[in-house]
Amino acid sequence: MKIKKVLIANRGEIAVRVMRTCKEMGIKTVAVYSDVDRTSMHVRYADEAVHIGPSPSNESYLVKSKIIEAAKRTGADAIHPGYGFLSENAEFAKMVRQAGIIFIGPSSHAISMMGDKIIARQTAIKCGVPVVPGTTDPVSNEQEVMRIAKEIGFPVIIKASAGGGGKGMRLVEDESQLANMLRMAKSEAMAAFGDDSVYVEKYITSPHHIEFQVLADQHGNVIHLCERECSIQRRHQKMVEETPSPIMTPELREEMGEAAVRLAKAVDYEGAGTVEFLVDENLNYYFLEMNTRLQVEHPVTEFVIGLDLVKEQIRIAAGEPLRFNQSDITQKGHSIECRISAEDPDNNFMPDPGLILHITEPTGFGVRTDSYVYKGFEIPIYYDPMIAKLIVWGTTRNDAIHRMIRALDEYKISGIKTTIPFLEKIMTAPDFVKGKYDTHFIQKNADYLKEREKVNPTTEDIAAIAAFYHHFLRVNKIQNIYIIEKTHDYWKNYGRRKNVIRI
Amino acid sequence: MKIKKVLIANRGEIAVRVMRTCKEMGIKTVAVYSDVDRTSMHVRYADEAVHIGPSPSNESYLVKSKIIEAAKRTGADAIHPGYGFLSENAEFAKMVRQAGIIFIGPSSHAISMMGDKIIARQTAIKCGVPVVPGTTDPVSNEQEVMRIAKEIGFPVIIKASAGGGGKGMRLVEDESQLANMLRMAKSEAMAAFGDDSVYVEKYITSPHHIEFQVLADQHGNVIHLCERECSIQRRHQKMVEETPSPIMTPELREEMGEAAVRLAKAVDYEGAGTVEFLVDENLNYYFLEMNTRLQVEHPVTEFVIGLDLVKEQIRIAAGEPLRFNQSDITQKGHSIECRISAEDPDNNFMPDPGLILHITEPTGFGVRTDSYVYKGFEIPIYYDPMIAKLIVWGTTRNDAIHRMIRALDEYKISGIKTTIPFLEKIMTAPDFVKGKYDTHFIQKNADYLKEREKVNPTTEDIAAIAAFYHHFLRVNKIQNIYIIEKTHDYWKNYGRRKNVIRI
Amino acid sequence: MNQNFDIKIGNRLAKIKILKQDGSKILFDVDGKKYEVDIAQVDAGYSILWNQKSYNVEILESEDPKHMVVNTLHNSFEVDIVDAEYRYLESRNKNKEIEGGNVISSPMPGRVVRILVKEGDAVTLGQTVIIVSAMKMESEYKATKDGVIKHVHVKEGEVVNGHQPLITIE
Amino acid sequence: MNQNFDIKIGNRLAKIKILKQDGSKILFDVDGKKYEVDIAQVDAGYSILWNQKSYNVEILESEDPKHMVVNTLHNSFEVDIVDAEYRYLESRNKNKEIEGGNVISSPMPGRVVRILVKEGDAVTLGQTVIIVSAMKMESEYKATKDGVIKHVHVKEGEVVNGHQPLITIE
Repeated sequence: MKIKKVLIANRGEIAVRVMRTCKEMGIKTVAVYSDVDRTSMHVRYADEAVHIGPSPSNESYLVKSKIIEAAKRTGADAIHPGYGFLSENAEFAKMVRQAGIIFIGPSSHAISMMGDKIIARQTAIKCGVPVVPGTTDPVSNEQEVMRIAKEIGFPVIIKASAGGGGKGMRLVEDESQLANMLRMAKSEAMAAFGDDSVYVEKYITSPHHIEFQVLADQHGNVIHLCERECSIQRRHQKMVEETPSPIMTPELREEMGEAAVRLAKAVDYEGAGTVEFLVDENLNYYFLEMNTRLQVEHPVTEFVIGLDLVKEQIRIAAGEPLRFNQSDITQKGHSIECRISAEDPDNNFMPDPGLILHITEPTGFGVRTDSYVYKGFEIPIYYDPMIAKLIVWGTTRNDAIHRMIRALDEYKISGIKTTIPFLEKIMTAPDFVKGKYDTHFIQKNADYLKEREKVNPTTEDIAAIAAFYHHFLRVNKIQNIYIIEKTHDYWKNYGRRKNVIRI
Repeated sequence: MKIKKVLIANRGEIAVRVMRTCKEMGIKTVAVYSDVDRTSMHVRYADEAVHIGPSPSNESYLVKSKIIEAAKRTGADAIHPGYGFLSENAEFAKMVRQAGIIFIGPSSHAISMMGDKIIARQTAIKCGVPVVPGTTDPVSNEQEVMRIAKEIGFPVIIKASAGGGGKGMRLVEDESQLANMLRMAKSEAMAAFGDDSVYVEKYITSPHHIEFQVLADQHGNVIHLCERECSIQRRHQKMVEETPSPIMTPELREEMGEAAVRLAKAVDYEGAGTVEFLVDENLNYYFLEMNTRLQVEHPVTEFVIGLDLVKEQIRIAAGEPLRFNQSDITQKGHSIECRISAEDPDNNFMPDPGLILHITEPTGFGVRTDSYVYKGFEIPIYYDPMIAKLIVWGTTRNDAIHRMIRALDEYKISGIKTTIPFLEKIMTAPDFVKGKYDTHFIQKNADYLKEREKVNPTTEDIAAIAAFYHHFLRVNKIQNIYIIEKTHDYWKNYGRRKNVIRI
Repeated sequence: MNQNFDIKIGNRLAKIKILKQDGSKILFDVDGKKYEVDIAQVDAGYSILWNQKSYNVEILESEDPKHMVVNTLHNSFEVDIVDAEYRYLESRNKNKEIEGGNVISSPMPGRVVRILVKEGDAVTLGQTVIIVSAMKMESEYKATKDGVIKHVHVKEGEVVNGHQPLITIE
Repeated sequence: MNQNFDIKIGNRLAKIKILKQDGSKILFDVDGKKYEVDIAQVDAGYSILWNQKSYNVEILESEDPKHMVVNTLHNSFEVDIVDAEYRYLESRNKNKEIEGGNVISSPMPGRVVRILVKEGDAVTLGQTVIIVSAMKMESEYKATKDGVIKHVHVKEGEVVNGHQPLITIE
């Protein structure tokens, strides 16, 4: 079925990004927007726009019926959910399809299965994809815990079944500590939750978060598009992603890629999806979860593999078979993404929504920005603080890092605080440059990342001179005078700037 | 030798583009500028800037001694000439080297040889690179002309030796026309130049302008980076370039690439260079000339081959060997470049310098802009009208074309006329879309390219409404009022836009 | 609220009225056709939603507040505000319009490369009198009628604006 | 020419004078150090050449003309214009400064999620009194001292600005 009009059930950079591809495919686009998003870029970029309610997302972007109603009203034949919001909501996918509209994503069955951690884990085990070894059922007996721990190998972690927030959690490095640690964990669990049952899991000492992109069509063809390394995280939020992963080997890539494809096949997956793994320092990998939607970090794959993932999503949703076999997929060069957020990295990443006074985006070879803010736009307080993604490509990893630093330097967003200075520090951190990092990177490098270049006294003097001169021109009413020539010439009417100064 | 500081002997987009790579390599940059370029982007982007004279280029950018003096004064250890200006001036290259400064480019010997059409042609012949068959020495005798014409095969073209401007030029399609045409050519030549000697050359009916990029290091290694198709030209000025060429075959690519490498080797070439060929409809190719510098259209090669050409130039100039063998060079996807000029395509491409009132550059996957203008910048009247290059990449040629249309649509430059609407028409012209075009494309499609979308009456009404409302707000002094809260919050000081309207 | 003016867009005179307003939702009448739009100011213009369609309209003001350029996605419109003052000026100018044709000017800014005549010279229609260069392109300007050079307004090497008088022929 | 004001940049008070000017070339004295610069206005600030070095300085004006933010490549400076008026206001404010610490506010804009106290409630130092959310992140604000809630300035669900008073404790 040919898709002629797509409603994008999202906002921000991802809505604009999806619309760009639609435009390139000759497909009309429909935006939906909440009160505060009336002048948001996705509304301005779309061919059509439908208001769907008040600013809080649970009254607008999360209201399934309003979105489906908007699709019907505008005659959209498909809905693209983006990421976040309703993108992994099985019921929404079902409602969309029941309304006779194409949902650009997998079946609600696949969404549900992968959305349930236990079913997902069981499915992975069933199709031979390794999971983090351990028990999911509670154990309480010391002998049993010892048996399991020996089976999966030390170090292990004991977690309270009823737990959360680190309470009743104990790391056990070898056999001798076990009895003692188990006792402490159980008593802490009892005190905190009134339940002393615990479970045991292998402790991954130096974990990498590595994910595989898969593409699956409606005809049973599934391929993977290699990995993304996503270990640079702050409070489980990814900040920087890259591909290839610095620790990947061709053999491991093939093995993990095949595992990802097996899992996708097991749930009759359709569309673009991501299988997330933990990888330890010995390159053992363990299935973590599957994201049944487009990821924020998909552009690094696009750069290195050379495919527009949104285009492939739309083609698949329209019933077309994949254009590529696994053997057609090759990697070229290296790509890194930095997520730029309206947060103050020097003040504990406090969100900093506000009015964009001025913006300059980096351009040139190997630089891509996916953003949605513009001069004069006020970033709303209601949604995610991520305002832009900066993605670079380089012939080598080293080239890409240096290009990223150059591009971050060029990226100027005035009026709000952003994570740009923090990202620049990540790019120069020795562990990052060497490619020797795991999910503990930000914690481990906290001091380095917090450091800011000392202000050079000359730079401060120059800044003071500029401020002085600016005020001097104002108080003395010396301005850029526009010398207006009385002509019929159009551009000339705007005058020519001449700095006319008399002292 | 390590290069630490580069002076860029150029202006505009190419100066900024070279500086970006320098920055990525940790190399300091020095700009030179004429009077009118004081606030030009290359001056603002550079680490240092030196004024070199009045606005006309023959008093500034073309004055060799001033540029070398600026390099000495700032301690630059290398000069990058960009393209145009002094980039193919053998004497400049020599003077730079004599001053103990690295010239980022080939030897002055190679520049001179390739700069002389006759020597270049002889060199090509010597190393077995085909040239357009014909005589370079004058002939006047009918028998001789007939002999030559038969040898090279019809159609041939007879040109006045003293000629120019099409005078004394005659196309001869077959033997029967020869005597007559020769007589006419000779008498026209005599009347116009007082000299009736003529020469004969094969007429290439449907010529493609195809060039090969070469890279040569100081150690005798030479590789080529495949071709660029540059047949979309207006008055011998390229407007659109792409790679791969729609008419190229792998065999021809290999053969022409090898020819280009042979020629580069024959002149001990060093750095990045381009060998230009004419290719006819039967895929016969003929050497045209060699450009001993970076080309305007080098970004399409960068996208598809995956190399930063300026980086390679600088590495070569520093004496490093090439990092790649010919077998490492692979093409991925398709790239197209559009040159955006400050010209009015609806008024015979009259130059339209002026003040940039507003600018929005396209971004997103596969889009690169190399530009140098910004809001508030006044484009000078003294230099080239090209203000930006828009380069896209796509998985397929078709993807690239659609991405280019999307990006051209997003590219908004207000205050001056540009070639953007004309370029959009090129992208949709059936001959271009099919990849069936030669250097006659613009002439042949003149009517189609001139057509502009009819104004939709609704669009005109909407525009009228906006203008009406804008003036309505003004005359009634209803403005975007900034509601100022008296707080210490920084961004809040700028107020929140509220459209307060009372009727 | 003063809405007593018309919009001249290209060569068309459009009569527009605001019939009703509720916040950003406004009902316009354009030459008798009703448009209920949602209009919001953004950076250099307006975002207009009409019939669910999203339009971006850029407004470029000029030094003359009654003249602006209005850009939509693919079109550019010259717009004049037609009010009492405009009509007065227009009627006054009508009487003057005849004298043109004897002043030579260039449509774009540039630099005078060569002046081929001097004051008092007799020229014939089509004779090149001045050469102006901009962005590496030279343009020759020719006498628009037979006559005598009354005034050469510029010098060789001088930078001139678009539509600035260069030479007057009498 | 009035240049009778100083520049407070960060915590430093800089005394600046223009000693000489020739077009865009100006000789400044900054706390006794001489700077001969070439200064040109560009989009949102100035391009400054000093000692051949190229500096780009962005100036962000605020609603208060005496306050601006000045950005260089890697630094951001808060700048105040210190003139007679500034000094007067400063001396006047000094006497008032003591009373702070009893008004709770959020440093950023957001939405009031929950108010845990009402007027008249007794609170102790460190007790959470209000929760504000912005961009999916909730921040708890705590009583800054023992006392009684004098005033709750906002309501649950209300959108608040940065530094707006939320709760006053007495």
